[in-house]
Amino acid sequence: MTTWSKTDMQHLIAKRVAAELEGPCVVNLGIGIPTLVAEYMDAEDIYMHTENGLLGVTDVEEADIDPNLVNAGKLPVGEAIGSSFFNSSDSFAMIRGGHVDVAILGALQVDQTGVIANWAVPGKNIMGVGGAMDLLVGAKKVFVTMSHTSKDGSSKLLKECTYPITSTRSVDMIFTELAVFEVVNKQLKLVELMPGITIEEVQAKTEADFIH
Amino acid sequence: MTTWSKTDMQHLIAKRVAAELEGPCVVNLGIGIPTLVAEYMDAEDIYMHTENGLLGVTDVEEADIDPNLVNAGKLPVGEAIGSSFFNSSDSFAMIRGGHVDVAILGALQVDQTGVIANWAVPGKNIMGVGGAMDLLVGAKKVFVTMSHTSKDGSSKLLKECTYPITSTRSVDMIFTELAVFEVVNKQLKLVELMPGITIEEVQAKTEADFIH
Amino acid sequence: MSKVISDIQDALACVESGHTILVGGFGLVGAPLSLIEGLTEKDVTNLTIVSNNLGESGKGLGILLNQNKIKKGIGSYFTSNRDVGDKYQKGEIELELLPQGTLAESLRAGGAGLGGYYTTTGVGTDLAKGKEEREIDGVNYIFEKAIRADVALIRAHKADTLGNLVYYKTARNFNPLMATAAKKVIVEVDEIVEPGALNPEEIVTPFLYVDTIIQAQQVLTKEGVVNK
Amino acid sequence: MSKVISDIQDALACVESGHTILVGGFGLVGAPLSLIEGLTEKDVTNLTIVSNNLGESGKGLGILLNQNKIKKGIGSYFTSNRDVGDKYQKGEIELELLPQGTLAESLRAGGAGLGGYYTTTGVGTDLAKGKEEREIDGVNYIFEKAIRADVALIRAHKADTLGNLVYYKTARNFNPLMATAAKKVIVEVDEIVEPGALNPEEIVTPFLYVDTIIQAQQVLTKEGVVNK
Repeated sequence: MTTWSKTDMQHLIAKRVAAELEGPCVVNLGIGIPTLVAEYMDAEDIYMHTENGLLGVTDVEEADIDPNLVNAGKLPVGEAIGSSFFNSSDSFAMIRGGHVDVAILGALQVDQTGVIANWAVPGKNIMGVGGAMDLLVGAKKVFVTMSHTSKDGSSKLLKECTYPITSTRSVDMIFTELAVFEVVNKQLKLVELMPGITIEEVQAKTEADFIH
Repeated sequence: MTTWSKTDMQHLIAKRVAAELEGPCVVNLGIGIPTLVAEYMDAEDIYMHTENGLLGVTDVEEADIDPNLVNAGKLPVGEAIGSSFFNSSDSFAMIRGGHVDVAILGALQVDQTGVIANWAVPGKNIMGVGGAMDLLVGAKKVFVTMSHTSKDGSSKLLKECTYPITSTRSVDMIFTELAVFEVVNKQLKLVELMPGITIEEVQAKTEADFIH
Repeated sequence: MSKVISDIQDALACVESGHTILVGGFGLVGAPLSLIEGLTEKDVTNLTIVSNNLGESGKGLGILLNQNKIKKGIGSYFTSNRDVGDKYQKGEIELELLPQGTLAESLRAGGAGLGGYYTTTGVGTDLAKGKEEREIDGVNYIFEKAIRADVALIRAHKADTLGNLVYYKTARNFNPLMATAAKKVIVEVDEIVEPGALNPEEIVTPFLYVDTIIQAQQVLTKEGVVNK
Repeated sequence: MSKVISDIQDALACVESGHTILVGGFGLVGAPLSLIEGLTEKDVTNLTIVSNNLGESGKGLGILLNQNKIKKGIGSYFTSNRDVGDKYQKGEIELELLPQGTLAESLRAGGAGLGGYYTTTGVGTDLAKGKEEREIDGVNYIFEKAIRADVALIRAHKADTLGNLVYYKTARNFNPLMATAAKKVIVEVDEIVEPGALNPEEIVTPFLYVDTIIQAQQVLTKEGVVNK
């Protein structure tokens, strides 16, 4: 059974998701693993959208950091050539109107129909949702990145989500450190094992039904 | 009984309406007599809005005419200092959201509660409405300018409109070549006779009930 | 990745009979004159045209009208073209008249993924007939549906080759809204520039809304429409 | 007619206890830091604050929160300030959580005079509880109401003395929307210029939305918030 450091695992997943992106496209990156995906994108015609008001996000050098130029995670970013700024309703009009090609999001749980929970935990106050629900209903494709299991080893791919769902819409693909799944007709389909992983290991760590 | 040329009458009304405007304010001018009002505005802080996308409309010299810079009547205009351009939904958001102080409109009929008809004639195809309904619901104040009677001499201030109404909202003031009315509690109140006009002449030419 | 196409018929290849097409402009100001001419030369029929006006008699969309290519018009001011009334009288065209603010807002709603919205405009008038009325916080509103279309034909002032757009004075009007509300967006522009030439703070239509760019071949001048 | 006021408390004179106040910014980026500080020094209570966040613990709106001046918060991401959860737990504050796109759209709807609109965002989730659901053309939507307020406190980059505004990079966010949705709009800016200095094509907030302008006294820098 393979073990990774948390960072290695996150980069492994991010790199695999990046390989799935084909330009020309517009991608919105969530907080966490999704943010790392930017490091592995090489196509010139993949543009990043951040919902706080910028299309055309790039890295920024330490020396060029501008405190008024940040992404949705409030981290400093730079502007790509051809970028544009806009207000929050115009930004979410892009998202909700179906004009963003791919949203890459983290998740707490995914059920076996591809529905995800990623904004609230039962028993805790429901304090923040941000743009998660908007991205789920609006992006043409939604890719989920997450560790396959919780800290206690339990599966995050479940028969049913026990946390509040973010949308009734099924995501399109799920990327973990063990495998890549597509959601086909509201069913999880294992389409790829990550390097060194066996189908048995995935089966052992997955509560959700899936086909392969 | 006084008679005017049509042009004189229009200018008389326009001049009187202009006197009613106090800066600072934003005014939207309809087609016809309202357009003439601009000629009589002298306050520096009266700004004109045209619903096709410009706040800060001025006259334009023949030599400076730009075919892509027009008002809602498709007539060439100029830009005031401090003007701004915007799209049609932002323009109507200003109007419908209550951000325009005064709309000055023409009317075909006004009823005795101050409700107007100015966009359609029964028996003819209903072909155009433009921004009339938007201005009526949205402007903080609506001033109506019109000749007091039709070509056949019949009153345009009626007990009830026979043409389709533009809005259920009562206008605030009505300016004709005979008199100025305010609408107070859904009732017409004659507040001023135009020069040389008698109350008897107004009464003779007005079907609507009014107080004075 | 340049979106610039030189041939107008190539740009219009996505337009099919039966399509709903958004056409920008307030009269001729800001209208995509070259694309409209291209449409008059294309063999399509049964179109629904969403535009503030249907051109003028024998001009712009008026030509398309006279070619009997328009099944239905959705707009706010058809009065500018007397032929529209004649055709309507003969039952040769369906018309849906909307207040200008409602036309604009419905296009914006379509582009923003909304189903519809409540407006006070039109309440109690003939244009509210058949529309749901609802009181919200003591105010009466009517329900208006979002408008979405197959294709948008718009005009802008400058485009970079990615498709970012800026507009010119009152030629902006419905164009930026229509850019958001159609599956395919074709824009004609006065000038095509390289990415980076437009200030990111000034771009009105970000490139993700634009599919195809052509250089305008017809321009509105003081003397009327002229070929460039 | 200049709208510029030099004293912050004079600018805030229109704010009263019980008011609903829109406060711009995404975290501290684009937040009206000087006006918020002014509000913490003003004797008002029972406020409803509409803002993406309620500041951070002990910073910005977080100070107002700790002063128990906030009766209710409406926003999308209160998680950025742990004190909000503590107060909520104790029943000391009401909260209304909205998806970020819904918060933005409701503000725009408020400014545009709409009653509300239908969105797909939130359908079938806990945030749709108690909201009307409706199918339109085969798609399920929920109804969201417009948001309007007594006062808006916003931040822009430059204002001319008439009140035309331009913004700076991602500090734009909710500010232009909030400028449209309140009876009184107070803006703090980095720079005040004469009318005519801003390009009419680039103005984001036309002056009719703005009541009062102050020169910002607090600025967000790499090193945090500093007094100017």
